[in-house]
Amino acid sequence: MSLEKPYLDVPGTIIFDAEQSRKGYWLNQFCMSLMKAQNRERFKTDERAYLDEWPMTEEQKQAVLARDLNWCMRTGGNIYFLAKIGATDGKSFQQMAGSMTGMTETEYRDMMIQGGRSVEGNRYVGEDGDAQAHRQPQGAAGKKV
Amino acid sequence: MSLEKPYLDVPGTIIFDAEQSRKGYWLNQFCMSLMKAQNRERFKTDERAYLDEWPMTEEQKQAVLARDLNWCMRTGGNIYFLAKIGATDGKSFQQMAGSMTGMTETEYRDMMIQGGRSVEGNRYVGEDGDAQAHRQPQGAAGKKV
Amino acid sequence: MAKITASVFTSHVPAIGAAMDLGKTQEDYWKPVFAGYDFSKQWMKDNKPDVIFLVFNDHATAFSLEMIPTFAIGTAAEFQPADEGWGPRPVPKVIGHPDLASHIAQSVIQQDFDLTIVNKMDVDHGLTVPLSLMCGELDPKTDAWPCPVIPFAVNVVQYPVPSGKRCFMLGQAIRKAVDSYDEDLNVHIWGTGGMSHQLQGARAGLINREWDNAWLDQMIADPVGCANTPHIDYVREAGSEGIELVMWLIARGAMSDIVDGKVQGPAPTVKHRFYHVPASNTAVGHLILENN
Amino acid sequence: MAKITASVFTSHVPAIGAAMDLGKTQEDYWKPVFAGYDFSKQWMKDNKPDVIFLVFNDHATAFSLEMIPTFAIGTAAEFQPADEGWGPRPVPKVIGHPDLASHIAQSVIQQDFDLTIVNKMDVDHGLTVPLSLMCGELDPKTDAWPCPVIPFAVNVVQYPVPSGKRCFMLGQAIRKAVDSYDEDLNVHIWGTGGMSHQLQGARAGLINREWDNAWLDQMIADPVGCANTPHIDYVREAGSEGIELVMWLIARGAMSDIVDGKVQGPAPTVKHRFYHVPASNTAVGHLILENN
Ligand SMILES: [Fe+3]
Ligand SMILES: [Fe+3]
Repeated sequence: MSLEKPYLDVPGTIIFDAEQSRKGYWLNQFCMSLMKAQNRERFKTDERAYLDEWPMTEEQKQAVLARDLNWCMRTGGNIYFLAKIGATDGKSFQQMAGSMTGMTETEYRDMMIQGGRSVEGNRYVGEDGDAQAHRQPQGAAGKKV
Repeated sequence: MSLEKPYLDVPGTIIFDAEQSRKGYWLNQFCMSLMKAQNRERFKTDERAYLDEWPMTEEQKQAVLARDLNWCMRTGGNIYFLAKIGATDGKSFQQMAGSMTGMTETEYRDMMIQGGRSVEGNRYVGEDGDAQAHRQPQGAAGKKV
Repeated sequence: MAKITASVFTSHVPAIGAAMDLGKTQEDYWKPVFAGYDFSKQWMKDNKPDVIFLVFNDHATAFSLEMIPTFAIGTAAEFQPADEGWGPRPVPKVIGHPDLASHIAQSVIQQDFDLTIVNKMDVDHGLTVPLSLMCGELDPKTDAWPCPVIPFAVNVVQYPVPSGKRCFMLGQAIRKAVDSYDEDLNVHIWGTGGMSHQLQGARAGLINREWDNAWLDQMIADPVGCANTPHIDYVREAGSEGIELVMWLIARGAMSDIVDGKVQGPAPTVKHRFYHVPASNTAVGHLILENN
Repeated sequence: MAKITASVFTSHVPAIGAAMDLGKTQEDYWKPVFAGYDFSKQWMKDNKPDVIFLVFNDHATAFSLEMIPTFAIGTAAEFQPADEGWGPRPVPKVIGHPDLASHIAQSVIQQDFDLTIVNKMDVDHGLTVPLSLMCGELDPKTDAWPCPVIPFAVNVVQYPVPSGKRCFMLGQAIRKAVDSYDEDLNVHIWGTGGMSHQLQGARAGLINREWDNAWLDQMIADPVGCANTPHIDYVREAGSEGIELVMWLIARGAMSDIVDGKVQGPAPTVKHRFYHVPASNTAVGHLILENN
């Protein structure tokens, strides 16, 4: 792979480039299918059976079943596609975004009301901001450890 | 309409621009549907009924039923789309192109073997080439008059 | 002759649409967001355009991974609000302007922008939320948007997305195209998306108030410099989805002070400016500029 | 490093494909057409590329009027021969090169060409006929094309189509992109379509032997001048479908003698040149150029 990728040093961030797009092709196309009400119904009735209609990897299917959006993204998912899963579950974008941080819904919502996550320490991998790998998961989930 | 159209003074020629495209939208989309074998079958079984499934104008439908490609083009058809009708009828591009001149198949084929239609007199509307309006139809069809 | 008289810039957060559709606009959380658009709704009435050229991005709605156009112009007669998974928003359908849209497409392609022409496209929150914010709640059946809309979709989902500079140049080409249309039309151009937000990963929820406002200052006063902001700056400073801001540069580039890629005419008047955090995951920015 | 070493130019008349598929190549009508490619088939074996970047136009096959991309690059792993109404051509499926294609897409978009990225596309005679002409008859099941192919589709169906100059500039951007790919690959770039032909109306069957050959002369020796040929000249002199020739300028612009839009390097060697009238409605032109 010889795409230039100047964006690999941003913590907690996967840029959806051609490589990710190729990896996640069928996962994302499956998500697109959930834009039809009847497909949402079929998916909800038997998630596994519906997923098995798509040439996704087993890992992608597991990530969807687990509703683990970070895992979905590592396997090539893009948030705008994955949002169709959240919509099917009746979740908002805020709930979906928050779910990727390990924070509870309330914690994440409160963070946003207080002005959102600070960019300080979160610009480059290796700084000490709250989005850095060594500080995951965040919020109550992190404190429990 | 305020598209610039420097191509209106070419005889016997309709340039497929945005205006034609809009006019011919459903005619051309109907043609696209003939790229599926099962649609070709359905069309052949009952042409009128199949055409009536499309929001085409009555004139467009008549032009298709008549297999009058010049008429189809005047109503917004484009030759690459219309070719799907010819394909459904088992016609070649040469038969389709020839049919628009009024020449018989043999006349048109012979013209091509002899080097094709000359550009002389056929560059601008108002010259005296064989593609000019006052010299239609061509070949035997024209001589019969 | 048609003329671009003003540009409107606004975030297009889906939750804003949901708040309007679910009657939550008077809740404490949402009140300050909508208050920022009170001026704008009146301004829209006082300055009703004949056509809105609306720059937005499709969020994996009309365009799947099968086909990803960098720039797509909608030339259809109408566009339906899309079902993004929650069901279609209860808003009026969008009436297009096929004639002006085709004219712009022709002119802009001849100015070496390699557009994709789209005749079938459902429009998602990227397009309908700005309309709702500027026009208020409308009944999907009995009301209509105030004027025809030409949807112009920019790829900001799959990298590489077009550069800010390319977007800025495109704006100038669009103005040239509008200027050469022979019907008298008052055209507004809207840039939507942004401001800082990130919808993914451990960094979700990033907001950068200082950067956003500095960027706004620069976009108004030094648009050429602003257009040179590299992609990576948006990602690093404004979050992975902050890249949507490149779309604002199309509308900015279409203003009359920009000639041959430089600021050469009188600066536009800032009629309104608004900034608020948060709406859902996002910082809301909003601006109205009028040509002088 | 990858390198473009040669360019191939050829008409892509559908009847040529039909003649091959129906075993008519030895008929008197077709013999002289295929004889013009005898050299080329041997040359392909002696100079087997690792990848072919194949510029063609879709003829209302993969792209309907719903979406019309000016430039579309195929980044998929494979592409099926399309059913254009006569059933799919009995030729092998086309294997893509997703990695190089994505690299070129990224590089070329960053050079301000507004590509559409396509991951699902059946390929019509515009792409398969040139392959058949250069590689000979192949069994659709047991044979394969000699190497991966990156399909690059240009809109020449609905006006406005991109200018010759834009196509020529794009060729240069593609070469730059290929040059920056870090795997050692021998890449050929093919320009297809043309030469003079008109498939419509009272003027159907137009052929302009003199103009075609003068255009070929100029494309070889004075490509910059050739690229400036206005659209209307193609229509008037070479028939309404002669406009397909702008695609040859993409391949020509990708040759190494062109630097910064001008001829600055050593001219390519003309390895083969062929011209014949008719194939069905069309004048057949064919050229092989090797970089020096
Ligand atoms: Fe957005
Ligand atoms: Fe062709």
